[in-house]
Amino acid sequence: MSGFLTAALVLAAGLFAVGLFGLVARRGVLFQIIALEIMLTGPALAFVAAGAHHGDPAGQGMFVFVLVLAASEVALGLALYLRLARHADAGDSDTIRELRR
Amino acid sequence: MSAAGIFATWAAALALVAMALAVTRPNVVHALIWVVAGLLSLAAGFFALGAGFAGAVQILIYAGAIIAVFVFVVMTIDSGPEAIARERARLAAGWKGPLVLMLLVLAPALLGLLAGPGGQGDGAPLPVPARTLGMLLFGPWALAVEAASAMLIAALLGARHLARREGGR
Amino acid sequence: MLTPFLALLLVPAPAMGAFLLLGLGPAELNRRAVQTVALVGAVLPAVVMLPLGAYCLMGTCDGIQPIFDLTVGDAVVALALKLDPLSAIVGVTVTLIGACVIGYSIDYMAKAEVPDLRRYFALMNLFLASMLCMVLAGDSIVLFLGWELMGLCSFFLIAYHVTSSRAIAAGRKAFVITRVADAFLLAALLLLFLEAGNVRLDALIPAGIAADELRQGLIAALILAGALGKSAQLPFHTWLPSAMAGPTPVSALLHSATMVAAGAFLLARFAPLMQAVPLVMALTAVLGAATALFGAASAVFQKDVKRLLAYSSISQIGFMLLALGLGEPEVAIAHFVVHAIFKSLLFLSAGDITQIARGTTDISAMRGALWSRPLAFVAFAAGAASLAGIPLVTAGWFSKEAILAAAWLAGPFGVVLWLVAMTAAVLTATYAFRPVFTGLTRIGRPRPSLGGIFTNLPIALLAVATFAVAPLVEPIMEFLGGAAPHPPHAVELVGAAAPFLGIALAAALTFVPGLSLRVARARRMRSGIRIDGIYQVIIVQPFVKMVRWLTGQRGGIADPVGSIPVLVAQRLTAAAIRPLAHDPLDRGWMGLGAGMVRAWGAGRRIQSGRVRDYALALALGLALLLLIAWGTTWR
Amino acid sequence: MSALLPHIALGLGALAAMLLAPKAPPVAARTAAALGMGLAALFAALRLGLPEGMAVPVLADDGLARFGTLIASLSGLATLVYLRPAPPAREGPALLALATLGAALIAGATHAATLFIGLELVTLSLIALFVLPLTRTALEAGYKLLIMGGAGAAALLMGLAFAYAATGSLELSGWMPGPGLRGDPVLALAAGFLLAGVAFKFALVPFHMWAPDGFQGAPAAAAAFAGAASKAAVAIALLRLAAVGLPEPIWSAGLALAAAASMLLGNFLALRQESLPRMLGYSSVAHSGYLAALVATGTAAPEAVPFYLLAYMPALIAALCIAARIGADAQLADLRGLVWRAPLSGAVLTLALISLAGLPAVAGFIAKIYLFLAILAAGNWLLLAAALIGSGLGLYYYLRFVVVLYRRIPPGQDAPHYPVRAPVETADAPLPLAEALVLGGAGMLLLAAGLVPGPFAAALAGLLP
Amino acid sequence: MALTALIVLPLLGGIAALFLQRFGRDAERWFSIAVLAAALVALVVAWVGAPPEDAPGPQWLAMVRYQYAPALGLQFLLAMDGLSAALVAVSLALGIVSVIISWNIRKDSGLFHACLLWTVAASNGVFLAMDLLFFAFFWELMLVPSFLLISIWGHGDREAVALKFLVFNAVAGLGLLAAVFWMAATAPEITFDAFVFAEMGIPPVAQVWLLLGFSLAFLTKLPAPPLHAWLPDAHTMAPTAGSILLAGLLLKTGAYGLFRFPGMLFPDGFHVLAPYGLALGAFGTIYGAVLACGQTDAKRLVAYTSIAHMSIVLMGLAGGVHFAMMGAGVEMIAHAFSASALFLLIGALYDRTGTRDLRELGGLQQTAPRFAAAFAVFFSAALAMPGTANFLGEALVITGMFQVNWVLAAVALVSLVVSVVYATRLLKRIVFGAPIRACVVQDLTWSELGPIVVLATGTLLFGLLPQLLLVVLEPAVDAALAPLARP
Repeated sequence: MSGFLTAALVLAAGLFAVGLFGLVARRGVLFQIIALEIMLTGPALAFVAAGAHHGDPAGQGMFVFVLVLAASEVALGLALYLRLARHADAGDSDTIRELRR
Repeated sequence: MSAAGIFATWAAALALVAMALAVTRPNVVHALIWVVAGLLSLAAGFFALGAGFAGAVQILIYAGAIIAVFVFVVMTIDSGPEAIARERARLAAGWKGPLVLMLLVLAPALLGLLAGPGGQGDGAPLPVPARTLGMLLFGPWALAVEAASAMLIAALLGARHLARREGGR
Repeated sequence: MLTPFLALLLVPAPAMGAFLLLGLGPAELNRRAVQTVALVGAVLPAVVMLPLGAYCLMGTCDGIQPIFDLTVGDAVVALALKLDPLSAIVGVTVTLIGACVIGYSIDYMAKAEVPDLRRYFALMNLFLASMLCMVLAGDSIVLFLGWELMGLCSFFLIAYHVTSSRAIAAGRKAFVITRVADAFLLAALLLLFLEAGNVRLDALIPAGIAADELRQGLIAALILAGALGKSAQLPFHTWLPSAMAGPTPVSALLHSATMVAAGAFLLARFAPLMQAVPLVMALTAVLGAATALFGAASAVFQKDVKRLLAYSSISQIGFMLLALGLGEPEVAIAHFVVHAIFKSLLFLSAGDITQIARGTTDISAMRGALWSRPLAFVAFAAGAASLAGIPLVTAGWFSKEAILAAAWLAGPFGVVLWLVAMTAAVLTATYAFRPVFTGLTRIGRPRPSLGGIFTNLPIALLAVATFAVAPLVEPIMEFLGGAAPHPPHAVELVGAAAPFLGIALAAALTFVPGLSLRVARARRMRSGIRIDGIYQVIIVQPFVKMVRWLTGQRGGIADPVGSIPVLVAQRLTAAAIRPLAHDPLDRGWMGLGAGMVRAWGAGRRIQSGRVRDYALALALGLALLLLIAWGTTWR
Repeated sequence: MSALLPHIALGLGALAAMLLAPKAPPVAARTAAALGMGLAALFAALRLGLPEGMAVPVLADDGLARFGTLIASLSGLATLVYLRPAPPAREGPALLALATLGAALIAGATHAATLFIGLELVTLSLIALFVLPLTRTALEAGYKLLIMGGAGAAALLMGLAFAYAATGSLELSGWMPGPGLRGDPVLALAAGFLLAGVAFKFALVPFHMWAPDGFQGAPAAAAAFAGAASKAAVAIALLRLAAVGLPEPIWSAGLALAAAASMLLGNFLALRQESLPRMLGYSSVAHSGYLAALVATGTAAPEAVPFYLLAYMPALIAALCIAARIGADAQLADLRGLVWRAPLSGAVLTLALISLAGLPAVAGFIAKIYLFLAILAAGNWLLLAAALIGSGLGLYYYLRFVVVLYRRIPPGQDAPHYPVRAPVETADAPLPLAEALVLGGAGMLLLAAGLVPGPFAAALAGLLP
Repeated sequence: MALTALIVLPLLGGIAALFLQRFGRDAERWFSIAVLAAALVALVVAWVGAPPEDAPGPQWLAMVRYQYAPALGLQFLLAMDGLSAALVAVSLALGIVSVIISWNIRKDSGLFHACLLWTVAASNGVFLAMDLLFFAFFWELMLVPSFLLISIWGHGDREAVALKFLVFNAVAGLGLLAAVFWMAATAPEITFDAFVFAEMGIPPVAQVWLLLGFSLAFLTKLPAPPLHAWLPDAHTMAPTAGSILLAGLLLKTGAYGLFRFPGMLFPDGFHVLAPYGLALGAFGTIYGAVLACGQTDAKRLVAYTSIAHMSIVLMGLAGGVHFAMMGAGVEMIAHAFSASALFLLIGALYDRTGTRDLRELGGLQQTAPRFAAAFAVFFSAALAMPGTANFLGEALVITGMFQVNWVLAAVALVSLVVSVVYATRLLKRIVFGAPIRACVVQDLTWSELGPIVVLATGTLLFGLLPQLLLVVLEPAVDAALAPLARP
């Protein structure tokens, strides 16, 4: 495994972890969606770097799919955010807890 | 490590820093700007890795389209100073736990990666022309691409339903 | 196969049929019908048995009628009835006595309610059937079947007066004690069965003789114990006097003439086996002689005629056992026959006399019987004469003399027994004639009366028989394969004198006021030696105490073996639950359940509803998985 | 090409339903979706037993794929019958068809791309289905699924990417740890990430949090689909992943750990739930645990997992559909005396619950036997203890609901009307005949597989290599 | 096929009976009788049919083997030998008796009859199943209808008693379950087939533990002290039909299990544990008899006698010799008749007087002679009078005990004596004595007399013509003992 791939994978894990941090630490729905996007950039980087390492187009192919997923999630997530904001304080996801226990 | 590799690593590291800043900004707009910065850095890294198509798509769609949608949404809500202060207070109240958690997830990943058999191969990224990518996507992967479009349709249907006016038809 | 022995099956059948019809048949029957069925059921066996006996007398008397055969493992269970001299003689006796007594009952029980009458006759017939089964049995199973059913009938008949707690208690006592003896007998029979691999008596007895010494001795001792219990011999005698709580015909048939004497029959049946074990034989003789003396002595002091006769039965069967122990089963059986006749006669006539004396059976009820009930009294006197053994005319003399002779001839050991038996014989005459002399004392001016035909015919027949059988005693012994032993004439003369000495004593006791008063006071002897009390102390009371303790009536835990594990388990559960349960009453599973509910209430807080917490859990899980992943590759 | 017929039918059905949704009467979209799913089921059924191969380079065409497609389409059809959220949601049929397509893709996925896209297609469709009623609880359920689903997807992708980086292959079969790769930490990490991603879709503890909330807040039909079809598809994916042999022991150990935790926690938290859908949500967590235990122990019987699905899916669908008939978030009290008021529903619900509990005479019992035998054969005492305790707890809460079905309402009291809180009965309400067919079919299937499991087991064993 | 019907008919019949209550008066009663009669026909068909070719031994009269889920080793395996046939016949007969004597049960009579039929079905399953998973299943299933019978139609503190019954037997059943699953898991190929287990060659130490597990379940059901605490309560509080089924069927399942499996599966374990079984039986027979002497509740008294008699059965089974085993088989059948009849009589008396307290009863002889006669007949049976099947059983057991150990034989003989004490106590308090006001009752009706006659016929028939029973039992006994002879 070449050096840059290891570095890229480490950074990808970092991106993923940062996104996870955002997901756990932030209470605003919007921030959480942003954190999700950041989480997804981790695998994106990893795929592209691995593709470059293997000289294989499949890495970039998977990147495209990740991108599609990110786009879909943003679309659904933002629509949901707008809808939620009518019912609840979407700035604080902790208040959205009718379903529990 | 080749020069391209070093540059790509540098760019990705920048992206990580930008993302880290993004998740810690109390102001949504600032956060979004840092996200864009991070995405652009990543795009630069992609270019350095010889994945030109990925870099381009990243800039156009990710940093361009998706973030634009974000910004539109952000503009519909007000984020006045008190909202920012509230956000800052919330973040200040609970960032240590999540940080520890993040390190907990990261630690085994880093340990595993760094323990791995590094330094094999010539170390240089191999560029992949967009043409071979196209051959792949519209050749053997055609079904997957179709399915990805179905994914978009599903998201679209959901978003459309959610966006329906209250008490709409 | 059609043989004359097929008729054996018909002997107990009528009586059994009568029992089924009366005891278990659902149809309503009136008094006349009940009496008819009972009488037919009682007489028919005699009608069948007499020709068989005659056939036996003429032909070769050794026949088997199989009932069914089956194999259990390697063993053969072959049920059969058997006709041989022993069963023929005893069978004829039992059928005749049975017919007489049941016939007599028709008048005697005339006042009973129809359902009670039905029950009475059903049981009497069942008894007759089972006694015949036992007598005619060719195998141990039928033998034991009859043996046990007799005990069952005895219990029910003693307790015939179901409202009398005394009668019920007497019945239970009789049943329990005889059951103990039955258990011994059963053990003996099963051991023999294991030795022989067959239940036929023809196979059992040789197998028993062939068994090793220890086992042989054990079997013989167990058989003896069974016989002692059924025959109310020392030390099992206590049940018989109290069994007199039953109606008089019951006492006549079961508790004197036939069932009680079955012990003697049993020992005669197994005589070859018993004779192979000298120790047990000696024990039989000693116990027999002791019982004879003890019974006679107790009888002398009885106030109650029936109890007197009961002790007399104990004593007379003692004589039989003495003969058996001396190796003279033929003599014993001859005495069995004679005793059956005169003892049933005594009971029936005494019953007839006392019945008109308003039911009391006190000896004073006999007063003036000669005048008030002449026929019955004469019959009673005839029976008493036979019991006392008036020489030459009565059957009793011939059979008893043979026993005494056998004792005298049995060597120095026998002479001691002879002395004991002779004393008993003297006392026998004494107690036999006490009621007779009492009957001679006239009170008032009683009007002579006669009972019905059903009362008088059996009494008359039996009275005649006491004398008629006298010349037959020796032939019976010979028919059974033995010979009447004859001692020196001097000894025979002493024996002949004994009854007269006894009669004189009886006259003295009755007519000399001082003596009769002293007799009346002799409580100790009246109730027999207090073996009852000893049993009460060493067996009954501890048993009752144990039962009370085990059932928690003494303040303990009821059913401790079952309850203590439950209690321990409950305690343990409670102890385990206590830290969780606030409510001390909330024990056991409910406590566990409550703890579960609380734990659930706490546990469900995990599902807080906050997305951040969900993400937290997700991250933790991921971290754990990655840690494992890294750990598994760590070098 | 004929191997793709079911997918084509589903795709066209979804497209037609989507296009018909805005203008045409609601029944048209429903019919289009139903046609698509019905045809897909038909095609998949017809292809059972044909020679196996690859449909396209990223999609297998084998017994497992056909079986998965068949049951996904059938459960899609069943849930479609009961899909009627309160405000008319015209997108429902199309979304359901898309979700079914996703499940069919997962069932055939031999490639990272198909696996990932199938999973995400199901997830996104489910999010959209969850929020159909637009009530606050529905939105909350959808939101939770979105956030958790995103995180799960990211974890899954990380796993795929790491595996790709380590091996250079996106084929699942390419990840077989060869001599050079044994002990490769990157591949091991990939397995860890992958496990987390799949466990999320499978609702294994601690990735299960969305399930109970989703079951309670979302429309019952969507929940039924999430619990039945999507779970079946993921189970098949798990089987395929297990078959390629990802690095051990992380795979089995991690799966077994999650399975044990799911069996314990899922059953425990279900104990005294008053809400039927929520109880079923926790129970689905528990059943995921049982299934995962089956996979983790590498059961010797090839038909074990499919049979478990066959026992579990009809029971869950029937139970949730009856909950849907009663109204949103049916409570224990609403079920009182159901058997006497609505005999078919009551009887089928009884069968479903005792099958879930694993009592004899119904399919769940046989499934439980498969489970216990597999655990015993593997000698995994942790799993055995967890399965025993879990089953014991399960007995309690399932029977609690069963008993209430038979408890007559005292004469003085008002009988709750059935359906208790009637959903808005509009023109698009399906025919009661269809509902009866679904319930009756589920009941018959449970009984048949419970009483004569032999033919079923033989057929399922024949499906698999 | 006919064997399957023996289980399926009552099982489905029970479900139908649940709903038949709605169709007219007594429909469910006649229906239940019809179902049980049909099952009797099926039993006859199975019995006289050609013996199965694939049977592992000549003793099997009929067999059904259906591969249920072969990969799981699940199969539906029923096999009937003489003992099972006899016990099934008894269970069906007692089922009919229970229906007849419960004619006046009005409360939820549909469910009542369903429970009766289910109990019969489950016990038939226990008697026939040779696949141990099914055996264990029926074993546990049996508890449910019995539990309902006690807790819904019982007397007194019925819920607590029913719970006690359930807890005792369910917990004990776990021993059986654990042992069965352990064997299945260690078999070379997963299976629950008892015939396979028999050939498997289980290591001796394992045999001991497995037999302990089996015995826990069987001894509790039997019941042998100290596991018997549930029985007196359950018998006392159950409705009459419940008591009959408990005494006639449930107790027999325990004895049946001890008859069938220890020798077949665990010969080595049997040799180790048999002395303890003998000791337990010896203790139980005296203990039960002594406690019966002190009871004031008539049903409780009979319940304790059941403990005594079933302990004799235990002695016979643990003896491991031919006579004792035969005796145990006969005693099972005999006790089913006699104990059921006594419960029936006491139940009928309770219906009339509202009390079972011996101190408040008396004088039946005067007021109800038929009652008294019936009591006397079964009193004799309880005493093991010769001529009743009970005597045959006990005599055979004692014979066997003489071969094993004379002390045990002596103990059994002592219990024979004690039986007189409790039996005469029962008779003295109920039948004898002056009629007490409460006891002025109607005599037995014809519908009560019918069952009584059936039970009495059974008791006396097998007592007087024992070959009817012995011929049937012998092959089963031989087969059960054959593995024990192996060194």
